[in-house]
Amino acid sequence: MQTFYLALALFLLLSLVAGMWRILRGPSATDRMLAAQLFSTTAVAILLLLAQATGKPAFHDIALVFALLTAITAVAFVQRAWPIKEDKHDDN
Amino acid sequence: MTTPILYALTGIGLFSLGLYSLIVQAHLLRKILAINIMGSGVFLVLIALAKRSGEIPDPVPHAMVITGIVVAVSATALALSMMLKLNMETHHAELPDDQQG
Amino acid sequence: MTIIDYISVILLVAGAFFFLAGTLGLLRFPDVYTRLHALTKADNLGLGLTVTGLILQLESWLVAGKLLLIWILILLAGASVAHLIAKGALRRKVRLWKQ
Amino acid sequence: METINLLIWSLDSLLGLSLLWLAWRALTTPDLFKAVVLFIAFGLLITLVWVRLDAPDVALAEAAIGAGLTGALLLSALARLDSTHSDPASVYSGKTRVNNESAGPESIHWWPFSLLVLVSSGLGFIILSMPVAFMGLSPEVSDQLANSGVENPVTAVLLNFRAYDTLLEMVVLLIALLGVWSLGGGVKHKEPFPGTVLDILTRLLTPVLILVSAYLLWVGAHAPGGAFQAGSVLGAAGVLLMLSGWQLQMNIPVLLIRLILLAGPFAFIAMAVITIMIEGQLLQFPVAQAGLLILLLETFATLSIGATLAALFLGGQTWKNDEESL
Repeated sequence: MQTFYLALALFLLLSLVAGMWRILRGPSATDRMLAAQLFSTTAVAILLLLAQATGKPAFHDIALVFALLTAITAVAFVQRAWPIKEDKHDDN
Repeated sequence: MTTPILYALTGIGLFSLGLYSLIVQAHLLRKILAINIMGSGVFLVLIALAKRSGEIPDPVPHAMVITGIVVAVSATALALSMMLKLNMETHHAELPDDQQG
Repeated sequence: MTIIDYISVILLVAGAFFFLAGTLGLLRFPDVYTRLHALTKADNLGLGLTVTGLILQLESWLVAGKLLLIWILILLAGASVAHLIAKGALRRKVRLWKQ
Repeated sequence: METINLLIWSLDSLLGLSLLWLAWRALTTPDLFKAVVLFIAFGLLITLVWVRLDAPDVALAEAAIGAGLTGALLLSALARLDSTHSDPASVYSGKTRVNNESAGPESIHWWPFSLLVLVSSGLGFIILSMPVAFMGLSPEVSDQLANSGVENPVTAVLLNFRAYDTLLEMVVLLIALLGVWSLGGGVKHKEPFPGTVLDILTRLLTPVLILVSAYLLWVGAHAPGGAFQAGSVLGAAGVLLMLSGWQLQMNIPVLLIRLILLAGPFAFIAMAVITIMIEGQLLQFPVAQAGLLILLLETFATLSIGATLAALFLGGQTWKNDEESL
């Protein structure tokens, strides 16, 4: 079972790394922010799998803090840093 | 290569990347990011080396890094305020020496 | 492996599949709205399946409650952020993708 | 066993390489917004690294700060930087008025580059020549753990064995805040109307954030957690409230806020004086009461750290009341 959890964690990490491409590619600020959002959900899943694989319940608390705070960066983006004219360099 | 060594080397890589950017980049926000990345590299080396004691890692570097993380974020806040102040006064977010580079 | 183990393996694999689907959507979909849809739906479902799969393996109800709380928090954050971003994008007149 | 080792090894190398790659891209991309988002992603990934290195206390602190505060701070600063530029979209499209933004690999500055290659290979050599197994101070810590009043070794180091470090750190936080305040400005800011969804989200999340903060404070005695993590979560709650347009009631006296900011350092100093008088040494807790005293100190420290971090965010915040958007 431990091997299975680790394999899944590795798989999720790979999918997360693939998601980085969208941060680089954009094209708009929103897309980059969305990709960062993907990071935290996937990171929570990876943390839970690692907690199960290593049998360390403390990792659950880290996932809990992640889950709580994941919205804050996105809210900061929406409320503060979202450029008003961004559709002009959206490529579609 | 063991896990601690792997991450310690990564930490050194991060430190060097950060230091290089700190020297060559002009924009202050970028310099702030560079210092943060240098700091993360140092933390990574400390925690990785603490892991060498086996199942239960050495708690002293852990305590140092926790305080370090909190200090780093407050220093970043201070640096950002200083950058914004400079930007407000001079309409540049670079230090005067770097503007004509 | 007991029957419970098999069920949780199936749930976890399904969860990973939805995470993959979310990432593929993020990479391949044509505009902000469709990407938003892929991310916030597929990933939250993926996390839900992962959490269910892991809960089956736990002995303690308390920890199971914590895992459920994590999922609920992610659902709350995901749904709200999706709404905020979609609304902001519409206000900024980010164009919808048309075939 | 072979498969597990292979999996762990791939996990570790993938994490390490992604960290280096994210850092490299964040530091070289010409688009500042992209750089900031890459840096936020870097913070999330390094939390996974702390988990891999069995440092759950560090991971908690990084998660609380990296996911909540750093991103909000950087994004706010970026927005304010951008609002003073002539071209509003400049920061986002990479067209910053920066003359020597050397982004491409074709413009490597050879002098610093070669110097750094030298330095980092030297450091790498030192790492490789260090002993592979080394106990450090962990035997000493586990010897004295029973006398510390707590069961979590990291909390024991932070609040008992090296409590004077933590005392000084509280002062450092305060000095950073004084620095931000001394720069002036940044008080008048009107957030765009949060809207029902954000309002409800804030109302739901804030109590949970405060609860989790208290939980982390309590659990720090015997499991990963403690004042710094709890304070960071509390600070994040403050940031969320400010982002959704919540404002301090004006009838709360400013003195009260200042007292909360000072509570941590003052509690530490008071404790230091008392312990000198009773035990004869700075912050040397009597063994029987150590647990209680540590919890007391940590409570004050949590309040102060939370308030300071939130105030740091407020101090460095945007003001664009002249062009209330949309």
